Amino acid sequence: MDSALIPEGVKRCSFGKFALGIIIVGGVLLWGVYAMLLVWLKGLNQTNMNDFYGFALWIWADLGVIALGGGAFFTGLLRYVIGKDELKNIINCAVLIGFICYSSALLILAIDIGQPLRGWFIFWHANVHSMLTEVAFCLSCYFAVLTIEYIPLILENRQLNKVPFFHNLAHNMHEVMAIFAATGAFLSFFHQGSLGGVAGVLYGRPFAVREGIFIWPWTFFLFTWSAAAYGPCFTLFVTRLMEKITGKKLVKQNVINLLAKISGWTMGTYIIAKIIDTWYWAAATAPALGLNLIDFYSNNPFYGIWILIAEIVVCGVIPAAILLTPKGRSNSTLLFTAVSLACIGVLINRWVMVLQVMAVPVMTFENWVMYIPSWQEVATTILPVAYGVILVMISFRYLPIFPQERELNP
Amino acid sequence: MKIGRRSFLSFVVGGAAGTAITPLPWKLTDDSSIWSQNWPWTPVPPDGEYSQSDSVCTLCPGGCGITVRKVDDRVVKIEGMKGHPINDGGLCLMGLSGLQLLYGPTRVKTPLKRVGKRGEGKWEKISWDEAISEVTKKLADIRSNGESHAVGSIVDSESGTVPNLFKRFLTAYGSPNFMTMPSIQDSYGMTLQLMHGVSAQAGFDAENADFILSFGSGIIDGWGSPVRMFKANSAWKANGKKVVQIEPRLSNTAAKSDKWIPIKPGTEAALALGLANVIITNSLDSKKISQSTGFESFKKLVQNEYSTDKVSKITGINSATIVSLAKNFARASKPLAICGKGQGSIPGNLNEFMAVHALNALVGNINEDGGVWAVTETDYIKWPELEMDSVAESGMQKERIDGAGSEYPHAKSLLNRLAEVINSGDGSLEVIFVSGANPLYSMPDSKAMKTAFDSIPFVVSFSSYMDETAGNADLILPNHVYLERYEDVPTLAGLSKPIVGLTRPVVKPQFNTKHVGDVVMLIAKALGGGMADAFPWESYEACLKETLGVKWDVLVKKGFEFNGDKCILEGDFNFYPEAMKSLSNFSPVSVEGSVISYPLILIPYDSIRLANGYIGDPPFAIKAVEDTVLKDKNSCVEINPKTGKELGLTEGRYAFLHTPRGKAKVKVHLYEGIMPGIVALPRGLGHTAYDKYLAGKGCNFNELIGPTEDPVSGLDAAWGIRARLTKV
Amino acid sequence: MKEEGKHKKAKKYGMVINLDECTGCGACMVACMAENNVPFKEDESNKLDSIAWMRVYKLTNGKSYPEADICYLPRPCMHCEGDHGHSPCVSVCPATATDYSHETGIVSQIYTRCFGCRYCMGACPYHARYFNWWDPVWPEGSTKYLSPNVSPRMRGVVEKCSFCFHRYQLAMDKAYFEGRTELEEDEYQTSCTQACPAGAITFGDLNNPEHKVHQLAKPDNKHGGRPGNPNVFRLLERLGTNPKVYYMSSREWVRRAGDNYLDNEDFAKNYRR
Amino acid sequence: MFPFSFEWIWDVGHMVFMGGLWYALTIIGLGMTYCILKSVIDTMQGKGGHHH
Repeated sequence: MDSALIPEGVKRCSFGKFALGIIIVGGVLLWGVYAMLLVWLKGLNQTNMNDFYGFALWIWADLGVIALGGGAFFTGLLRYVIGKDELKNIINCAVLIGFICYSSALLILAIDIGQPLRGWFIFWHANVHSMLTEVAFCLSCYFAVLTIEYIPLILENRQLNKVPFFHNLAHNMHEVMAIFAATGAFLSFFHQGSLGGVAGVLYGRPFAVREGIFIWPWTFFLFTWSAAAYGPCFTLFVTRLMEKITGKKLVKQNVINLLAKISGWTMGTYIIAKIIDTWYWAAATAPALGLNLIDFYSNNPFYGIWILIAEIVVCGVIPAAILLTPKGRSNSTLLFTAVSLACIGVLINRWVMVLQVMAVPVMTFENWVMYIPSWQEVATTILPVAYGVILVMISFRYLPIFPQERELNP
Repeated sequence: MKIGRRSFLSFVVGGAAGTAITPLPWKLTDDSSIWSQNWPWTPVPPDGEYSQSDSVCTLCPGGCGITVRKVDDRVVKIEGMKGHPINDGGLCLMGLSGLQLLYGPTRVKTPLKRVGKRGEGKWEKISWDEAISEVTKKLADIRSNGESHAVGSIVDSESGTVPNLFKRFLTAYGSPNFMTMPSIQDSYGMTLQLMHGVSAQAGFDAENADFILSFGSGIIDGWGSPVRMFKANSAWKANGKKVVQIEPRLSNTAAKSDKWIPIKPGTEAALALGLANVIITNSLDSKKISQSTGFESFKKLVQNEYSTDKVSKITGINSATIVSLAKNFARASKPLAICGKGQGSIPGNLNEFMAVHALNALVGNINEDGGVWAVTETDYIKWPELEMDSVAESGMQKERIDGAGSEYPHAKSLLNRLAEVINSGDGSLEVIFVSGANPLYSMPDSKAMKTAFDSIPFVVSFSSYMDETAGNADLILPNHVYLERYEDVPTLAGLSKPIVGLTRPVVKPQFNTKHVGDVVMLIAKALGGGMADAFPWESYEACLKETLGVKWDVLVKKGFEFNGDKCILEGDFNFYPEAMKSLSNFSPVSVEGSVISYPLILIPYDSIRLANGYIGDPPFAIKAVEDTVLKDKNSCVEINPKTGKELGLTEGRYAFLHTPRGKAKVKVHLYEGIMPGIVALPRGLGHTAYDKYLAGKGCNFNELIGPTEDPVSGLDAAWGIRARLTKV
Repeated sequence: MKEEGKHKKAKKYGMVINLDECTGCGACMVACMAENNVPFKEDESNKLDSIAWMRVYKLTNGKSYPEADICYLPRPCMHCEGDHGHSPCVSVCPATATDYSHETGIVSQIYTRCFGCRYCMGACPYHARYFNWWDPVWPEGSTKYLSPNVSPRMRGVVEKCSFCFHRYQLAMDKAYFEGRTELEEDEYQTSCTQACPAGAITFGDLNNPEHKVHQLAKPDNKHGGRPGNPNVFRLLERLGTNPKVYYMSSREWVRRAGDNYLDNEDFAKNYRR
Repeated sequence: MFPFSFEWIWDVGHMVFMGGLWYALTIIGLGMTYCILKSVIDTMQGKGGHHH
């Protein structure tokens, strides 16, 4: 029925099956949209957030998807600026994921603020000293770049490409893509970093505060570096997942190996830096403020110190070790385990650096408070996932996301 | 024209792009933010002309001066009056939230007549004329049947023109049943009556004392005139004066004192006498008092029956502490002992009051700086002699329903006995007037009080608010609130110098309400005859002006009259009046319930953040209540962690609190500041009336306890009740 | 007159709260709510979303009966100056909706500019900032007592103690009208200070040696206003937020509760520095 | 964001931050303008027909 739109030479499931999938995921999406509208119309009282737990589930999801979407900027940087040419076979996928992640992130930000209609004040009345201003600017600009990177992909749809102007536009945009990618990498560097800076500059919060250089706390660099390390893992994770779902090999193993190797190295260096940072913070920064490391984790009714171990060892050191060994990379089960652990690891990191910052008590006479998200929060957090799945489904069906697909599946 | 897919797409894309470069989207974005800054459902208080005026707060007996800030005809803030002798600018949180009572949703806006069942909340709005004729008809019928003594009234206190109008009304009508809400004033008054033979209230020169020994009085929890006590407490801190607090729970007062001595509750009198023993034995007593009547008998009593070891056993306080406390107290240059637990809403054990007063006398601080003085009852009410007709004469011959003056000869009013008398069929009333009081909430065993009220055929409430008593009335004749009316406010609450304030209309009446004084006079006039003659004034305001005489001008100008002289506590002091004889064999006031079924003891505690009298907490005040006192819809009980461990109750757990009088669901708060084996519950919660900000929150302590008659005074002496806590 | 204003000496309004005198009565909380049109909900027992610009905390010494002790600690906004000239909250607000006035030392909050990102709340270790989770609703008739001096906040914005800044403005207006550029100490006092029945709160210009706050706290302005009085402390002094609210207590455990200390730290030594 | 909003100050912070921002925006803007213009020209020159 829609065969005219499907890229030449590839096989896709029947339209009925596709439509059914869209309807199912679309149902979840609508549920999320309903919750989102509730939040917009009735306010943030629809959530279970409070003055002691003011950053919660979806803002974690926000930072999470930005970190996971980091694959786009880093792969783009490697492909267009550094010149790792093989990566052209996976860059489209990275861009698509990046586009989904960043559009979701912006949407979540628009839901998370108490006065969405005034959200643009962050640009208009910008306070240049605030890390959040930096985040907002770089995030929106980088989203523009991602859109620019995604547009040619859309224009390469079989039917659209027939329009001469679209064809030319796609072509011309490809020509100057390196400039956009470089700008994107620059912007992404800053917003990933400033997201880390958001926590690191809070000198009233000993759990978050870090020393640093100039105006940037160490978390600034750790966030950028972790996005670079873990983002590609998510690209690999999604690619792998799509391969499993479609039952097709979509990207050649050497491309996967290359990205996994690069990711392994960045992750390895990152986790060393993270360990040093944690150690210095625990041994010097916190004690100077009268606190021991364990003070931040005791009193928590749920997970205590285990969250730190899970983040650094289980989901940091282990995946890095797997990705750094050729054997680990080439064993598909091990590789999948590694990229999955890595994704969980970066999500834990973002959880810790956003939610706990506010929840860990600072005054001696206060306690940790527990927080359980409301269904509206859960639905609104699932909303971008559903949206992402739909966009991936449509893009995969109608756009040439994987250039090697035809060759690998003759 | 055929619109193809492509042209449609071009139209949409082009249209969007075209719109984007027009100012429209930007204008809309800007407009929407401006709209969000001016949401019509977020109020914008109108500006206007600013003014202020002085008045007096009547929300508690404290008598603080207030200054209200106004914008046009709206009062926007109540503040403490600077330079006022009681509070000098400071004000408690109830006083500060007064506007929520004035403008709040709990006001009764017009006379209401019950149409549904009692307490069902179905009312008919009626006019004042109808309301007054309704009451008049009833009263005329009863009077003509010779049942005039079956009409009673409950008012907040016995001083001031309004209570006296009620009293005069009942007297002229022919009923002795003028009842007042109980408090420690009753016990202090009786103590002075018995030990000095004078009719006065005790006044304390607290500010000048240098060693304050408090037998559980909530000095900073609302005892006496609260703000005045707060100020005295601060002065003690600043000048290094000592405060010793004796009570089983680390109250705010105990925490702020220099020494907190936990005591087995109910044994305070024994401690006072034990201290007296140490003082006398060590010859630390003031020699000027040893000539007083009864001193030798008193000496014998304390030496024989209140030896340190024995008192230590009774009170649970170790001997060394007792001895050093006695010595420090006696050696202080201006020692002062006070009693009356918490805020003083329960009159308490008369022996304890007398023992504490004897302790004061022993250290020679009566009529001395920093000591005990008298505050005489209001002396400006000099109304023409009442001419009683025969009905009134015969009605006034009848015994009071509560037994005051007969069974208990020293008592003036024993509201605590009313419920039992009525419920046991020993007496009955036809009509009850309730003004400035909420007995259905604030009397111990409030359920029994409700049962008693249920059997009174005609209940008339003068309340300004829809409180529990008003909600169960047949007729509500709403009074103006204090910010809308004139009224004299004589303040007796433990002040060493008498002061009269004037509350005045700072704002015109907001609703169709009438001054209770006017209503009483209108009813009397409608009854005619001698009743009408007893009230020769045109209106309440005229009555007040005439009553106050020259004071009126001073009061109108300054807001209060205060001459700054203390009153001598006259009369010969008697150390050992007849009434004290029962102390020769000490037995603490018993608590209701058996040890086996109720292994714990429940005591109430008072918090300044919780009103437990006539008014309920306004929204601001209830908002200020901690979450360890009220959480969600539940009161929290305080128990020692040890007790918690024994019962398997942890912090925040729900539990059932059982007493012989009732049961309530509570939340457990483990508190190291409470004696093991004791459960403490805050007073002032568990309202069923008022607005949604107060109703249905927590449990009412008064539903869990019953009154215990003091054998001498007949007043309520219950300080606690046996209890049991079980897991939910 | 504006010209004259320029030569005024910078003020640093601050507070000293005497915890020995504070009775925990809550009058400051209510005085603040009444002055500043603070809204209230049906249930305010959940203190996690209960707006109280001034909140009274109850501290315990952690000991068992009968050695237990409690102390109340009223907590307004600390109006931090910050070590590096940045209040923790002011520097993070992305929309410049909160500002530090170098003229008065007061941290302001512009409700109509705040868009509710709550970053400032995360930055404030004192929990002095509150979010309007709900639309403020006053019961029928109750809007009559709202003060025109302070605009009620709409849902979705952050609010906090302003040291009753409108009172400063009114006092300054009056002073200008009378041809003065300086205020007397008693001309500008916060609502809580005025109401405190115990007289435990003192408010004034920390830079002015004539003012009682200066005499009580003895702030060392070379070291971020660190108190010179050994019985005076500030909350979380070690973070370097340089609050302008000082606390006074004769009890060591209370002073120690004001900040975090390692178990093996010599409190007395560390505290005096 | 613009020098005419009242919180704007001509300090290092604003120059660096806003300088970076406007620089990035300029590159993106110019890049896209170039692409679109070039594509329009290309299209008018008949490039990119259905059978290239």
